[in-house]
Amino acid sequence: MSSDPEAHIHHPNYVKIWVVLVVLLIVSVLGPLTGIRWLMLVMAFGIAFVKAYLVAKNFMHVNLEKRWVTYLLVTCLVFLGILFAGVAPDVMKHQGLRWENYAAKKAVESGSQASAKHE
Amino acid sequence: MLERFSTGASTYAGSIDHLIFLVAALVGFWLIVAEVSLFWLMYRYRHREGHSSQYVTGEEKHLTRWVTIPHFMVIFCDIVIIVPAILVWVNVKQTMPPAEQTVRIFSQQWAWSFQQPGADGILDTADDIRTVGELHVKVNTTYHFELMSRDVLHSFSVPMFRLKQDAVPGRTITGWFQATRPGNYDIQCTQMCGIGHGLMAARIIVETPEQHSAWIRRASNPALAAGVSLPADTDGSKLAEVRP
Amino acid sequence: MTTPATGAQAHLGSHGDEHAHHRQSFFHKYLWSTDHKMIAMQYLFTGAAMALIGGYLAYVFRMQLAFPGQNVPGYGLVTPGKYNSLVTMHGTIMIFWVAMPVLVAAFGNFLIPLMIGCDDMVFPRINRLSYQVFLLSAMVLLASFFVHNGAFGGAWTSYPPLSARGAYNLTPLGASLWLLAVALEFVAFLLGGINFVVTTMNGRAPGMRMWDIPLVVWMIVLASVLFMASVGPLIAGAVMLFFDQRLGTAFYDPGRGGDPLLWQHLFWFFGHPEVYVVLLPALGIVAEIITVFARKKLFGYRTVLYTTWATGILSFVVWAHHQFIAGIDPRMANVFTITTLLISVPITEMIFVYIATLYGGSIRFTTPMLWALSFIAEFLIGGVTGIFLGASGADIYFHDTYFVVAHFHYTFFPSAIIGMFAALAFWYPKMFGRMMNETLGKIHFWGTVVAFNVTFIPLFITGAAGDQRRIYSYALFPEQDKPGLQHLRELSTIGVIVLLAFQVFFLINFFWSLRHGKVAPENPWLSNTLEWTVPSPAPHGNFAEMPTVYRGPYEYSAPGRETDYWPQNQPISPLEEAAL
Amino acid sequence: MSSRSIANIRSVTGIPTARLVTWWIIASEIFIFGGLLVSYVMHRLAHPEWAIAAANTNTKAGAFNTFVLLTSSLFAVLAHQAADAENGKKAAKFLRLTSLGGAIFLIVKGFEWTHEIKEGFVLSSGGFWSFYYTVAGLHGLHVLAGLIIMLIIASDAAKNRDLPRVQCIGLYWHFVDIIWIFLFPLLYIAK
Repeated sequence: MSSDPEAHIHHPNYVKIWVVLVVLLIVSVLGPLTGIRWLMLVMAFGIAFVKAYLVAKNFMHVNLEKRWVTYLLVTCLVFLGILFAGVAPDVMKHQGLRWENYAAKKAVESGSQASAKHE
Repeated sequence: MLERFSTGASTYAGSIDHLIFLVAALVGFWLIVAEVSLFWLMYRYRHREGHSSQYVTGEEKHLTRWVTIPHFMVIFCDIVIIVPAILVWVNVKQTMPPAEQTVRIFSQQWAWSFQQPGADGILDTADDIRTVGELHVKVNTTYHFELMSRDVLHSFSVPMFRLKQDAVPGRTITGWFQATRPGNYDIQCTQMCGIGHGLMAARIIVETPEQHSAWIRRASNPALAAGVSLPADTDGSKLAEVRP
Repeated sequence: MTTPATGAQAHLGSHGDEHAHHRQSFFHKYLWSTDHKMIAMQYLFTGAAMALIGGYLAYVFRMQLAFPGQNVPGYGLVTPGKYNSLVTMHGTIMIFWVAMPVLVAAFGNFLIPLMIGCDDMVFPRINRLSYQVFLLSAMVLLASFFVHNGAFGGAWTSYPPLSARGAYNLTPLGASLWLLAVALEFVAFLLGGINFVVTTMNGRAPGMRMWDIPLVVWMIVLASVLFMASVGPLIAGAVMLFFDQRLGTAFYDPGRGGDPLLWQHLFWFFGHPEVYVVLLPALGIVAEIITVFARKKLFGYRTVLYTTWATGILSFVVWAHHQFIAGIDPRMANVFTITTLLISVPITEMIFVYIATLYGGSIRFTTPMLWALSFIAEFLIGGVTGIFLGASGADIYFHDTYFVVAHFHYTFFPSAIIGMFAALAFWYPKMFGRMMNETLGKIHFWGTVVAFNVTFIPLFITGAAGDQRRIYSYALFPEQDKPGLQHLRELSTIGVIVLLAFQVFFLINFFWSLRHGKVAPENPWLSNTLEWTVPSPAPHGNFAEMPTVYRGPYEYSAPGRETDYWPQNQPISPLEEAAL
Repeated sequence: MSSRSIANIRSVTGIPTARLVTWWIIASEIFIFGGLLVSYVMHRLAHPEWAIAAANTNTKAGAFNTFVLLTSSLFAVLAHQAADAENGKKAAKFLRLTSLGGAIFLIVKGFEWTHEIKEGFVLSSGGFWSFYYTVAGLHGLHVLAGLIIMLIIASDAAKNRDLPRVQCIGLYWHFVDIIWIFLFPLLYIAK
């Protein structure tokens, strides 16, 4: 068990990584305070990816694992991307060539109206 | 080829039939090549006393070509099929010739109902004709249809027209057809829609212009049309009860 | 890492186990075993029992189609609702409870440790759990026949909103049990797949490189990979559908902000790779058999492997060809037409390799070989008819007709049934220690294959004539209700009955040979792979001495050798080394 | 365990079997969560009105839970470090701290949900809430499962048994953490 080669490799300072993660979390929570929607979204999701990367790299030691483990995980994400690309034209859009999702449009409309009344 | 089994009765039936013939010819060729070589090799290299088999790795140049050449031929055939398949598809499903008539098709468990313009030729007016189980269309006229479902998935299929389109609740799906031959044809539901799926039959009646205008006159007059059409204010859920 | 010492210790341990095994109760030996061979048997027999049920369902609804409205002997009157349940359950059972357990799980479990030269799966208890979950799923599914309103009748694709609301499908309980059973089955195969993949990756005998793994093992592993990668989204989708059914959510309800097309996408994102999950193990089985009985090296091991990978990857980008006319955006259909037809390239190449393997061979037409060859011959028909359906323009007409039914039976029947019989005929000696009867085997073979064609060739024609699927009677459709088509339907029904009747020969052969068959030697077919180096039947712990591998699995008729086979574990003698 | 099969001991890939299988499970989990999240993201982008429902989620609780999970991840990796140093007692201590984090996470989640349900937002209250409860619920089940497994492993590790498992459960826990890292902006911040 201790014959894992990486057991002898110098490990990052985990506490330092954790501090970075927590700071990032605070930044992403503060995002909405800017009041700029796109900036908030970019911040929130950009930071999520950075955090995921940090955890995967430093806590899960993906970088020390055999290279193909990374490939396996990336392949999973690529396939999910394919799924998204194949489904989005039908589900994410409410109108396309020769079809119209009137039910979804109505839901969006009535939902927005309700909120207008609410405010 | 398909004509032998089912007569085409719409403008695009011919192009779909030709596509099917093309595919049949190409894949038929490959099927025969593959089956013949399979059976010939089985016969030629059957076990006989005194003959032992050869050691072939399958990586020799002069032998691999027996796989690589067919390989490229298959790619070629694929392209030969892909191009007309997409052309037919674009013609039938993507582009819409200008409408001469528009009809709305409602599907529900387990009946087809139709709404089409009355004598004024405009949809959504008081004289719209609503029918159940029977769609009357004029021959050689481009129809646009708006397909809707009231409950579950259905599929509007007219085999003789080579027309098939699923109806999805919450969506309006448009399409078109132009009948070329007067007569009565089946409308099927080809998407499982519950226990009455097998009962969900309707007819599409292709009429000559004279017959069609006579039908519009009759249908617009409720007194004449008892049992054929229903008053315009009847809603779909009641329509279902009319049919057994 | 394994040090020699721990390896030897574990080896002793497994022998100690063997002693314990003899004293085990029936329960522990047959039902609670962690031995991969016993679990394989459990999967095999459960799958075979489910196949009989599925066959019976097919008989009932084929009788209804041939003689609509008449009492079916052995069942009774088939009402429209019952008819829907019958076809739904037939499809579900045959794919999830026959094809997968027998091809992937039974032969995967039996063959992988034996063929890669280790004593068991890496996680025997996960393996046992996998079967138990599978058995539970089968019971849940069968239970749904007996609940109020009967089994689910919304087709094996279970499209919402029909499947989501009891008011639409009228079998609310059946629908939920169906979904639960399918979800459990997925879990069972995810658990099983863990073992197949990890055992093959980590547990191979010393010396066995990637290119020395027998193809059937590769194929089962790839099938498990495909299954794992495709089923995840559908598991999520199944949870969503279950909530729609039971907890009032609206994931698929268009009236409340959901979208029924989402399920179709999630289903077919799984459903298409699933086709290859079933097909690949059968292709692997056939590769093993034709090389042995043609006494030939496979015509390009690496070609087969590359084409398999290509097929597997491509199978993830073709799924929407099942939905061409389902209301998806028509522009997407063009993309999926191209990818669908491209997948024909690697598959045809693979089949060409198989055919070319016969070249220069010395073919023995034993029962397993007949099955394997008939697989190629029949699968070709299934393959080429798929082109009609993948070409979007032609699919407008053929979609959901009997042409589709005939097409996928020509792919699934060769894979699941022919592949299963081929594998059973071939590995029966290793499983049960006796040979099967060749005469009975050949009668069964000819009866099954001929009857299969009699059943499904007529359906190509009725499909081309416009017969739509899942219709219990054509009485209301004048164009389909013609005597000519009805005769074809009757012919198909006769085919099914004959097909089922001939299975009696198999059952007789199977059970008779268990007792009275010729005692099988270690290596009856003179084959190369490792499972033939252990006694028949394979003992607990498999190998008395763990093997080392020196060469690939298909070294038949190698020049300069006395025998025409060359077992993978046979060291190269100094003489041969000099010759090389 | 005396009767470990040879198969279980071999390691042809160079990755120990237990860790390999953990990666494999993580890959299949990626697909399960991925399918759900792909569906959610698609709907969310298509339904701007869901933002109104999303405004009712408690960002503070979500942020606190993210903090808890990040911290527990730190403990998990410290446990792994201890296990690598063959210090079972220390590994067990850190594992228990990790599962404490998991428990706090679930408790906070429980209060959060109780509050939301009291306000009338239940599973069937509309598209956003359906996804909210389904996704977070599935994630919560993973936390619960990980927590239980971790306690079992901790009690073994305390006796210096099966120390390589510490790393495997850690990998799983980090994965669950990463899922939450994405769920947090998806469910709480995007409003």
